[in-house]
Amino acid sequence: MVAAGVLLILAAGTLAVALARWPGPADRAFSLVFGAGGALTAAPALAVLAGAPPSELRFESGIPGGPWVFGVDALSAVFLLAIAGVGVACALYGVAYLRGERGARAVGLAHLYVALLVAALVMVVTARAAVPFLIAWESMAIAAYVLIVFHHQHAEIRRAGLLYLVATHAGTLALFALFAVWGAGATDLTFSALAERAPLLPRDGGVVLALGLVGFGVKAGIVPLHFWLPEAHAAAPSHVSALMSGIVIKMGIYGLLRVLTLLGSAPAWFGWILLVLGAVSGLLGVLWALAQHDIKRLLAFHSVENIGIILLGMGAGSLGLAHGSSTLAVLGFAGAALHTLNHALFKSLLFLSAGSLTHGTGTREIDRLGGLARRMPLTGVAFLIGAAAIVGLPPLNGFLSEWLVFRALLHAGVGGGGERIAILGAAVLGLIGALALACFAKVVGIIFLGVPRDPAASAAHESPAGMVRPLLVVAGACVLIGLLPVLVLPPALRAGRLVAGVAGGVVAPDPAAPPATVFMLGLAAALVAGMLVTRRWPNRDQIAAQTWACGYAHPTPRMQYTASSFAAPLLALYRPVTGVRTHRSAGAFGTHAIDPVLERVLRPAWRGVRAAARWARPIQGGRLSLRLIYVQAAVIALLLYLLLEGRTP
Amino acid sequence: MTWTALAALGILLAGAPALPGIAIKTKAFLSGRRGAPVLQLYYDLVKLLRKGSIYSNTTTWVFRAGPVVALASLLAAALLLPLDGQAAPVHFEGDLLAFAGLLALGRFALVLAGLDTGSSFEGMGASREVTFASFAEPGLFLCLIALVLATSEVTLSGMLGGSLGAAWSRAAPALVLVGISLFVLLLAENSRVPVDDPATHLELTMIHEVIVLDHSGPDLALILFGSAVKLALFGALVVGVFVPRAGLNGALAIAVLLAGIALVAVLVGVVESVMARLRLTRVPQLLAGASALALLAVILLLR
Amino acid sequence: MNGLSEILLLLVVLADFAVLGSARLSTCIRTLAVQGLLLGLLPVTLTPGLSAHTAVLATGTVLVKAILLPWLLTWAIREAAVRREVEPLVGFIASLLLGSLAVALAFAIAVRLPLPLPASQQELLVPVSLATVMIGFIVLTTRRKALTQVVGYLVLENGIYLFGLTQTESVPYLLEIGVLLDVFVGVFTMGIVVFHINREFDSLDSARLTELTD
Amino acid sequence: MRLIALWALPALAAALNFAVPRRAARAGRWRVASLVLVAALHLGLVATIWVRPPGPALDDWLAADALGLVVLTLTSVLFFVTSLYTVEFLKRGRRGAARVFVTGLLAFLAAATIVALSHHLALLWVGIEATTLALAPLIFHRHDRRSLEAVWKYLLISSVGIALALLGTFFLATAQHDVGGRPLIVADLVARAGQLHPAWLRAGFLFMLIGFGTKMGLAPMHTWKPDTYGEAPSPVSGLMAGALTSCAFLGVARVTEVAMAAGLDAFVQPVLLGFGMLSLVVAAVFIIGQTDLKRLLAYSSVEHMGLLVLGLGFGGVGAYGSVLHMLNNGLTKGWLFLIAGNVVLATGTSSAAASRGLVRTLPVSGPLLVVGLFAVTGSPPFGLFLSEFTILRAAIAAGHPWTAAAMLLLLAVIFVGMAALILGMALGEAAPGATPIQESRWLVAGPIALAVAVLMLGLYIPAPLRDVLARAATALGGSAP
Repeated sequence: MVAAGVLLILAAGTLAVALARWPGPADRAFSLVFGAGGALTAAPALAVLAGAPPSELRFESGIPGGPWVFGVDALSAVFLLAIAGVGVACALYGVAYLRGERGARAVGLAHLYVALLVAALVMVVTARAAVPFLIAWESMAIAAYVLIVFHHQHAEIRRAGLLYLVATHAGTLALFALFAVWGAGATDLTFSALAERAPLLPRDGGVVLALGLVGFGVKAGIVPLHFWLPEAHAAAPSHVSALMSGIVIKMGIYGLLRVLTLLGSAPAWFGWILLVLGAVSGLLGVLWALAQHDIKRLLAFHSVENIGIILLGMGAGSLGLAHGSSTLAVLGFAGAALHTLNHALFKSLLFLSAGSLTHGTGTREIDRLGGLARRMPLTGVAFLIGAAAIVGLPPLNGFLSEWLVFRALLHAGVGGGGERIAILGAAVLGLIGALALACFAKVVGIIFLGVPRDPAASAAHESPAGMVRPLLVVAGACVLIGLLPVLVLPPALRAGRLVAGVAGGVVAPDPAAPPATVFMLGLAAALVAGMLVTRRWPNRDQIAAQTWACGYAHPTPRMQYTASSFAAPLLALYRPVTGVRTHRSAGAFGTHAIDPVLERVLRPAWRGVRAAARWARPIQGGRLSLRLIYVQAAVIALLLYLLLEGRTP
Repeated sequence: MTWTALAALGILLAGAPALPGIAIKTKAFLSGRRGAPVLQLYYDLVKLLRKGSIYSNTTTWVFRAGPVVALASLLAAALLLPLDGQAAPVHFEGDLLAFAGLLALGRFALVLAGLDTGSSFEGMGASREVTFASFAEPGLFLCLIALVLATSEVTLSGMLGGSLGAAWSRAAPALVLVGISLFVLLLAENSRVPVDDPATHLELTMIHEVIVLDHSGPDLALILFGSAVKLALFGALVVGVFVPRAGLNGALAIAVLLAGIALVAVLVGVVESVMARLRLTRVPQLLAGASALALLAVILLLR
Repeated sequence: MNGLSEILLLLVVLADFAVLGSARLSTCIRTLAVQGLLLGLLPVTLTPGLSAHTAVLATGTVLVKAILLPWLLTWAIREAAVRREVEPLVGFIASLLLGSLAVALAFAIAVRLPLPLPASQQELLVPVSLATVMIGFIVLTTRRKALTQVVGYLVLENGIYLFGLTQTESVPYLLEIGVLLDVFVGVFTMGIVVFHINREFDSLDSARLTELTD
Repeated sequence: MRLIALWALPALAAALNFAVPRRAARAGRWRVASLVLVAALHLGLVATIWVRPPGPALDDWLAADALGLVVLTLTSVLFFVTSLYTVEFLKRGRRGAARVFVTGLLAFLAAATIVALSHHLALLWVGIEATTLALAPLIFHRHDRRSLEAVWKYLLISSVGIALALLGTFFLATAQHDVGGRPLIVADLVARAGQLHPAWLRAGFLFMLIGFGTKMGLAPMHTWKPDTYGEAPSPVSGLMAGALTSCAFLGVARVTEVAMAAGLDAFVQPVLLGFGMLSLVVAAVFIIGQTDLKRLLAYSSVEHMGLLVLGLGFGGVGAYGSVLHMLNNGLTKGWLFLIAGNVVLATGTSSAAASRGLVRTLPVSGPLLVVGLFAVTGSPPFGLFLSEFTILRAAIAAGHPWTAAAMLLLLAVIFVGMAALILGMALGEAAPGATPIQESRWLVAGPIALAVAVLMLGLYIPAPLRDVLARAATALGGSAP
């Protein structure tokens, strides 16, 4: 079933290239087949989440590492849903988004690579053996790279692509090491075999977990391994950024969850590390986001923030594993899984809307926009929903998953053991939420409200239906998930139980789900009702006038608050941790952000390596006699070795 | 849910608009003036509801939705508080987050409504509002966490209800700290002195007031009522912490609550008359201080 | 065990030093020819009875190492009109010292590596061959002219070949012919290249060949 | 019989080509035709060996064992591909160069075949020396100063190295003295390994390692490699990097086989690991900030040679990894050097600074270059990933975690260097007015075929190859994963 879906998706990509000569049919065929493939992929995932037994598919391949196994269990299912849903949305959006570039660039190829990327993603979450997993993993990375450098005529995009490529390849090498350590001396590298070897691992799996933290951490963009993320997301076409931020980076989370599932246990220190990293990523992510002026870079940093929230959940879960508290473990992992899914939805929603408004205005500079809610109403609504969701406001899906994570942390607190300190994570969650609110108040307010700050914005037009429709669908999904905890929680908990290694297929219903559902529905009803009531308020006469500027006669657009000035007070207060430079001029105030990790650590380090290499260059001087001396040196060295070893045969 | 809970809620909402009046009255009394009547806000509300409203032509539906969402979210939040000292009309595990989330929702709505006008004053106010909120939020969460640790309960109803009494006998100092920092948060969240001055008329110094500068008529009425309710809710929170009322029967519990809230309002008035308003740059320090108190409480409880 | 081959081996070492010490290319080449001749004689003296194998080997060796190669090198000198000086990077005295150092090292190693042969065989053979190899290396690395480097390579080759003589009965001579052939072709190509080098750079100074570098 | 035909055929063809004078009328076309024909026949013969393995010939001097068969097949495939490439390549080249070129190639094929088949170590040496000499004139193809310098360095350094290998061979013969068994026949050496004279065996191993290591291009004897690969015509560089290095590795493998059989693991492995890591380091140092595509590939070849000996050094599944890696690396290097050749044909130089946006201007070669980057850096799903991964597993299993860590670190650094250079050439906006070139089929067919093969080896290894690899691994004292 899933296999068929993957094949259809690949077929869609091939069609897009094959029919390149006839754009119309090509687009229709691509959308149709791709959609069908997505549906086929999602169906079994839903079945498994509804309680169907996990399926498995295995066949022998002649290559080292044992048989290839693929399968769908609750954990894969959650990610499969995200991949299928967001993947289809982004692919269809991409059709409309790239239509304008036909002729200039190989649009068909772009669609093909989107298909490849999604197929690889499906393989990643269904693979049940090391080798196919690694193959799928790197295929995903490479496909993503090709898409990121789609506009490779721009130097900065090439740089961003290279940075991403290097980062992800380094991560892959760490994964090589992970599986090499885990499968050391074994012939069979299937996950089931690895799970059996788990007890034999050194430092009860510590090495493997550390390697996983590096390898998967790079992909997930955990601070300080996030450095590639904003660059790449800003460089890619918007529907690709949506895929990257929505799903691709989640594969890092999936990997860690899968490793924990296979290990079946985790040392306490790992849980604490996850919590600390989660807190750091969450806070720095949102603070750095506040400092951005490029809407896509800003959203990218929010991905770092949300990865932090997910890590908080995983940290709580791991602590549950370490201290043998299954409630804690289930809640934590379930929260992580659900937030992954939710973030996939609302973050892709935000990126797609950002793409739509870039498409409509031709700029990504927040400070040049404004008043788009009037000119691009649908995009505005979609973006607003996404913003409310990512901030974690009820009654949207973001709240639901943060609520699970929150509950996990509270449980850690009421638990008797050493894990109680974890409850402080809840406060961090609160702070992150407040900062995110500040950030998105800025984004929504400056971009969509007020009046245009720039001709580009005043000339804006709503995007074609092909782009808007996917937006509204995803937005609808965000609302529905938020409103119906009673439907959403059981599957999430099922995934959580799988990772937590809690035996027994039957999931105990979550007592909190029904009242929460009632409450959310009630709240939604109240909001809607309130609006309707105030619309037709008795005997109210409404006067349209100019904004009250406290006596000032003619307020001009330039008098409006800008993103820079909006975020300035916060950034000033958090200056020590945010790498922000402020520059004032007579008539303008601006800030620009630099990434401390990249600018202050990595680039200098790399410069050092290059300097060292340049210093060693003369070794390869042109002199022949010099080179012969090397040979002679080798001979003499070996002779000495011979004499020394020779003594003791 | 119990009827007493609903009754308590009803009474609270009805009485909320009196609280600002009480505060102002206290202030006037302490400065030896007669001051406006306690029920002034009721009159204002009625008057505003009758008026029409002016909308800036830069605004969109977001501007109109603001007040409604703000009020609705506050009412919903009110449903989560165990006003009768027993249990809230709605309660579920981790509903503390829902409480905080609803407050945030209201704030988000108002801030966006303010930004919708495109006025630099509203922009300024919005910026300050979210900035200070980001300092108040950890304080609130730490207070709730402290309560969770003190009572080992994970619902508002639980931790402000039955097991609070036992907690007082076990961890009084921590709870006192929590109460104090909640009171500071109350001042901040409701834009009272020393954080903000509701009586000021200089837009540049305003925080909350300046956001709603462009609202008029029924919209303004909703906002004013909303802020009164917010004050009442925080009052109920403070009282809930200081006075465990699980033992008392419904009517008495409610009476105690109302008295307590009134007392809080008086305290607010006192503070306003003895303190001056802080410089804006000092506000974060105050809020951080409140958070620090709560953190101290948490540490006491974790130890 | 016969004194004759003893003497021949000593002469080989002397030839090495002569190459190290001689200031003129032509002298080097002549010494090389002599060394080749000695190598040709050694199999005869080493193996008791004169077998067809040794005969062929001896003739082949003399033909290639004592006649063909020296002739080739002199041809190169004449064609390329090379200046006759050796132009070492390291002074003659120094290189002689290095050479004696090499000999010492060679003997040291040879002590550790006793030949698993009947005592009738030479115990001088191993040290001499190793010494020749090392001295070949020294010439290779301390001389500037491309042609002298070829000479050095040949000395090194001779050393190895000398060691090969211990294996006369184990390694079938067909192979030794192959070896000789390879060496010859190798040096032949080198000669051609040397010729080209001189035409291109109008000098044999291989130290000028430093264009290709990182 | 086939074993003899395999090398006699190209040898005769070479002689014939050399006999026909340079200026003979329309000779060029016939030469190329003969080249392709011989290559095809050779490939066919090799195929028959897979189907029905022949017995040893010439009293066990020649035999097609697992290890040799892999090298032979690799050589034959690469040679066939290269011969196809040569068809177009010579048309573009200097007039009248065909005689030397074709003769050299055929002679190389003969010699390489002898190396792959010979089970007599001295014969193996002769073969390798012959390959060295056969290719020398081809490096001089361009007849300019740079190529001259390259060929001089190549000749001298590899001749010295190979001479040391001869010395090592003699040592080995000495070690075999009064042990009995036919001298220097691999089978007998292995059979009686236990009784070999240990000191001489050790010495023999070390010197053969140095000698054949020089031909492989292990640091610090690698110095001829960048110059030679950089200056030689690309197809020749491809043959050297793919086939010649593999032949040299076969030499190392043979003597390692003997040493392992004699139970010298503890003595052998540190040396192999040392050379391996040193090669990785040197490769990394010179790949960072490299400015020339072909020199980059040369250093990448140094890197992979290092991985080969590392695999041998780790033992266990490492041996399997090495043999597989030799195969993958050979195919990939052939692929990349032919692409580099196309770049040079199109832009006139292999310097990175000179070309931008190749993916647009060379619609086939450009993308193949980028894909090749991922293949050669061992990214899944290409064959080199599997072999490198296997070697890594061997490192961990053999208890060398820190060596493994260093290896991975260096691989990462190397990846950065290679990606920076190759992507810099492939992406970006091509020079103004540059239009996509219609590439000749002859020039792209080979690389495409090799790419497909490398990809296939990463996903699926056919059963016969699988078991040949397993046998080769066991011969080298290792095991199949």
